[in-house]
Amino acid sequence: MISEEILRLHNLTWEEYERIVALIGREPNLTELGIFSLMWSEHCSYKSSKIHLRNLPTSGPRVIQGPGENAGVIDLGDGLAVVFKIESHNHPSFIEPFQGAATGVGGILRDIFTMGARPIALLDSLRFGPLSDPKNKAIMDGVVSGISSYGNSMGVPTVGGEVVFHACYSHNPLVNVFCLGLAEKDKLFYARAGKAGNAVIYVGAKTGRDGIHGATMASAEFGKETEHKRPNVQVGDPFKEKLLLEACLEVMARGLIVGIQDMGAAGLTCSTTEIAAKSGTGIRVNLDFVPQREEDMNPYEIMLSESQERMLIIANPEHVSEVKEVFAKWDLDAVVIGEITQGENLEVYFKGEKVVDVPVAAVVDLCPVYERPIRKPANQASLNFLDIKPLSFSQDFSQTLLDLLSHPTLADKEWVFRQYDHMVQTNTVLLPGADAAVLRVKGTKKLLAMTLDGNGLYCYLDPRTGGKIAVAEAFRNLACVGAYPLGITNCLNFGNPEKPEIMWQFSEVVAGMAEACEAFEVPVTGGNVSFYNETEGVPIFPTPVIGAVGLIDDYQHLCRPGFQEEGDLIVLAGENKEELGATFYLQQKFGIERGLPPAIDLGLECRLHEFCRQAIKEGLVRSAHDLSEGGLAVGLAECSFHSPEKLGFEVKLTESIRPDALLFGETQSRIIMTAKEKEFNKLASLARKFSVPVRKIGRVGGESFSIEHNGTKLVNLQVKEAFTAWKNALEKAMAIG
Amino acid sequence: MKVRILVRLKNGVLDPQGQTVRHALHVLGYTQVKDVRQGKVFELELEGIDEAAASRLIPEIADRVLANPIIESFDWEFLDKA
Amino acid sequence: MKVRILVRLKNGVLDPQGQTVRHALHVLGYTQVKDVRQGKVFELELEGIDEAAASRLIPEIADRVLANPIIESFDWEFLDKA
Amino acid sequence: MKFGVVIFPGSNCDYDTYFVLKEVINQPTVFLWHKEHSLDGVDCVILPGGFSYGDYLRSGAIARFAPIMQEVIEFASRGGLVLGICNGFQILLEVGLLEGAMLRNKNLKFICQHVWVRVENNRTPFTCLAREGQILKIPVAHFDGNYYAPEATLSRLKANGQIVFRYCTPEGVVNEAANVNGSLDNIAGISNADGNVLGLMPHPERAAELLLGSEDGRVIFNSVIKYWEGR
Ligand SMILES: Nc1ncnc2c1ncn2[C@@H]1O[C@H](COP(=O)(O)OP(=O)(O)O)[C@@H](O)[C@H]1O
Ligand SMILES: [Mg+2]
Repeated sequence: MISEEILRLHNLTWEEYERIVALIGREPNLTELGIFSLMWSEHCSYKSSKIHLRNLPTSGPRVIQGPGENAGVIDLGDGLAVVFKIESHNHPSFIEPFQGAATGVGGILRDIFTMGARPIALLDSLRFGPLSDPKNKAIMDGVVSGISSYGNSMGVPTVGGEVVFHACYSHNPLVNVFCLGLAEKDKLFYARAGKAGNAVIYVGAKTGRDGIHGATMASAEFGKETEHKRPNVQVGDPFKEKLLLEACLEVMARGLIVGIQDMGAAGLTCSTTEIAAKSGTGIRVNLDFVPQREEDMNPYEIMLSESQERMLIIANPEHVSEVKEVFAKWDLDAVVIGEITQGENLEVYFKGEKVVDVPVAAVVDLCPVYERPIRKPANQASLNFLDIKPLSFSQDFSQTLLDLLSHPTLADKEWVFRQYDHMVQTNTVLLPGADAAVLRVKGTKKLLAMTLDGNGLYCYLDPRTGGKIAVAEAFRNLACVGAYPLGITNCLNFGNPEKPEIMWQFSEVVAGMAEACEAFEVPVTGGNVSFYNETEGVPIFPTPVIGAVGLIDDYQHLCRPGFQEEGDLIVLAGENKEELGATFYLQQKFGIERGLPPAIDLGLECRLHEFCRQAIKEGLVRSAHDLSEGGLAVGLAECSFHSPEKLGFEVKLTESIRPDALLFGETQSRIIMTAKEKEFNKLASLARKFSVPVRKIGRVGGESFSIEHNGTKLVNLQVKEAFTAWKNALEKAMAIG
Repeated sequence: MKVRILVRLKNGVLDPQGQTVRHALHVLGYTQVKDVRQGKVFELELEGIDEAAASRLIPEIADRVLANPIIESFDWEFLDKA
Repeated sequence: MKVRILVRLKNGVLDPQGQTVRHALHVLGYTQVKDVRQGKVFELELEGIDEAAASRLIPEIADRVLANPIIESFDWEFLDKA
Repeated sequence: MKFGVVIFPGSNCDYDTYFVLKEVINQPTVFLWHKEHSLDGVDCVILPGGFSYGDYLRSGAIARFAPIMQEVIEFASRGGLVLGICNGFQILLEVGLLEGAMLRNKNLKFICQHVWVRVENNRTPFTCLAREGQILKIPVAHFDGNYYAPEATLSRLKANGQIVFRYCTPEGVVNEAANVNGSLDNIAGISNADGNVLGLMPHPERAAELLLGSEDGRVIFNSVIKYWEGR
């Protein structure tokens, strides 16, 4: 009865089907097949990525929960823990930008509060095609308003993120949302069933035919037909989720529940089977009790629905009435739909009939794991070949700098974050725009720092180095505000894993990330993999996005990126080298996306961060800002834009390298600091202790940017002009007409 | 010439607005209200165009700009053809 | 029984949404659209109530809940009286 | 004096406001639940910011019907102090304790940023510690803050000194450039005729600690305390 066609529609291979038959000892019915297809989809099972992800370091003294639960958990001290995770909602955001992004926010929030944590911060990493195309503009507009609508309504501030533009994301935007929550260390909750006889309680929104096949959709490559054949799109209800959040935290605080699991991409299927599998129990549910929004829903639809704003709670039967009272207080449904059993199966009843009876372990844990073939792309060597000698470097550098600063990727992102409530909960100490978002932890002296970082072009040209740099850059951002990293989460956005070239990129990126994490001794506590980011066979750049969380023990040791005072010394920590491959400058000025990304020395990078934090702690530096895309010239300009009084600078350089490489090269391991003249000697001797090169390169002040190279003036630009260009670029690009 | 375009969520698509209004009406005692769907209305004033052309134009505008065809459908009518 | 209620900004109250839609339409070349006003539509399903009672109920609901009389006015009609 | 912060479903600045009153200003403060009929003996009721009922119908349109609002109306009519912040302001407008209405921001986007407002009347219980013309740096975060009132209402508000805050530049100039959301006459906050009910769009509770960038919002809470103590 199960045909090839049905298998194809469920994205299952014949081999996978045979495995299902072997595991359950018979042919599955359609509902059972649907259940397997969801749980064995790439999205839920990580079947292609698992063997690579195992290489990431996941343990450390502060780790309370590594990968494997809804979110990772790190010990913060003072009896507190931070719970954080990142998720992608790329495909849904392409199909319906507003709802796709909004429900992405809803999903990651549920992952956090399912663990017993109150979400205190959201960050979003966004990638779109060029805004010259109205379609991309509409996608961006929808995505940003969707995030704004959901996050603002929930009262969770969106405090940071990144927005990057490149043609490869034109029909495949990347929408990765990160959330961090705060919990009491001894009051964390997990997907646990407890003992047989415990009640299975459905809470939250009613079930409709939303996104049936959504999880399967997220794992299928995009083709032209997606433009027309749109699957059932889910609509988010942030108001309901806000009630759900409060009600869930209340039943947890009152100790009324045993376990809890959100109904995310795979709805009832995922929540029921995972809770049982993690506790080694069985579970029985009766679909007749599931609150339904639409008429005549069949078991297949009810089990596979992706309706949002729902949770599954396990409670001792004695507590059921109290749980119901709490939910009623918040005007929400809470319905007992089944119980935990002594067996090992998921049993589903519908209108008196048993419609599903499969071992939960088969569904959750016995999905095949693939070691997919890996091949380095044939053109990789030619991609990496770059001769910069023929490229002219006689140009108007002031104009080039102005052009870079007004490119949407480097321009001010205020158009985006002004739409996000970034101050609600009154914890935001460093507002969006800085190297990392910084939040205070009420009742302690601590500050938390968070950042999202990724660079697709680096990973495209050298995935291993790109993976290392993504981690290093995230930590550099933390170091610049004075924070040391606690852990990372990551979102790996790649093309079709069935292509050996994509799997090569994937394995290299993960290896690079692993190497960097080991060098810094920082654990990976979770993440998410998004494959099949291709349109008509053309993949996006391999784009890992790192979500790094850091800590500043005392709020007095916070540092800001902007210049503070006229006359302060500008100090460069690190060295300028002639590295132009993979730079934003080459891409923008010459249309070149070749060569190798800058080299990275992880040892130096670690020492640089240690030095930077120590210098901040000792009060030797007044501002710090890391150098990344756009290099030294762009970095200096940003220090000026972030200074309260928009102070200019005068910088003199003496390196014997090409002037354009000096200004716009993206050599790693560099931080721009400012210091009082009288502190420089102390700063320099501290740097020596860490074997980090430091050097005075100029002074803060004046109303212009001035950069001189061995007596030649390279840049001479009015701060006002540069600031206006940088400030208005995105707004202009997004204006209608 | 005036036209009115009604844009509504497609059947089956969750309507949090309508549901919230319905809940509020029930709490206020208006329990006769079984269901509420909320949508948008646009009233357009057209000029320099005849009825036939308008009949082609309006669906195009509605589909491209006023409605989100993925989750919404629309209806339209002339209010006056002057 | 089904009723439809249209809620619109009063004349004289600035309608930024309508203005933005109009601008967007002009940019797309739909210059025949001289003016746009945007409002809300509510479709209510009623039960256990007769026509006369509904005719009293609906204006009450619209005035009390659905529209803000300072800035909005409303119209309503039966869609079917079954 | 005792403050009460009302929690509506969808309120999300309830705890922030409570925190500032209780932990920063050190005043006895309680939460009030929207389904209750008691104000628990508080001396000042605060309707906090957020998205009551998702703001799905109109901002504040459904919260105005909450049982507790009957008590708030009664309390206000007896001269009780009522402060509505952001969504709280919108609720006060919807329920008729304040005059006018809110339209969508002129740019049709949610706006979150620091703004400057000028104290136009310091003879209210909420501004008695401020100088007239004092400039306060306080953040806004709203979608519907574009204040509107019919002409007759506006003239009355002006004549009675009910316009308490106006959006201005950092230097204190009230002009179109400073008018973030398109409000009529740059209005950021108004009071009722008796001055015991105030609504404002900016969030003073977000500007009560230097660590967060401004302490200017405290003058509003401190004024209330001063007024109440000198009653
Ligand atoms: N790139 C990654 N690195 C480390 N762990 C990962 C990565 N991707 C996914 N994981 C982990 O695998 C587990 C399953 O992920 P996922 O299916 O996204 O969770 P959920 O069911 O909550 O959506 C999670 O604990 C997640 O943290
Ligand atoms: Mg989850």
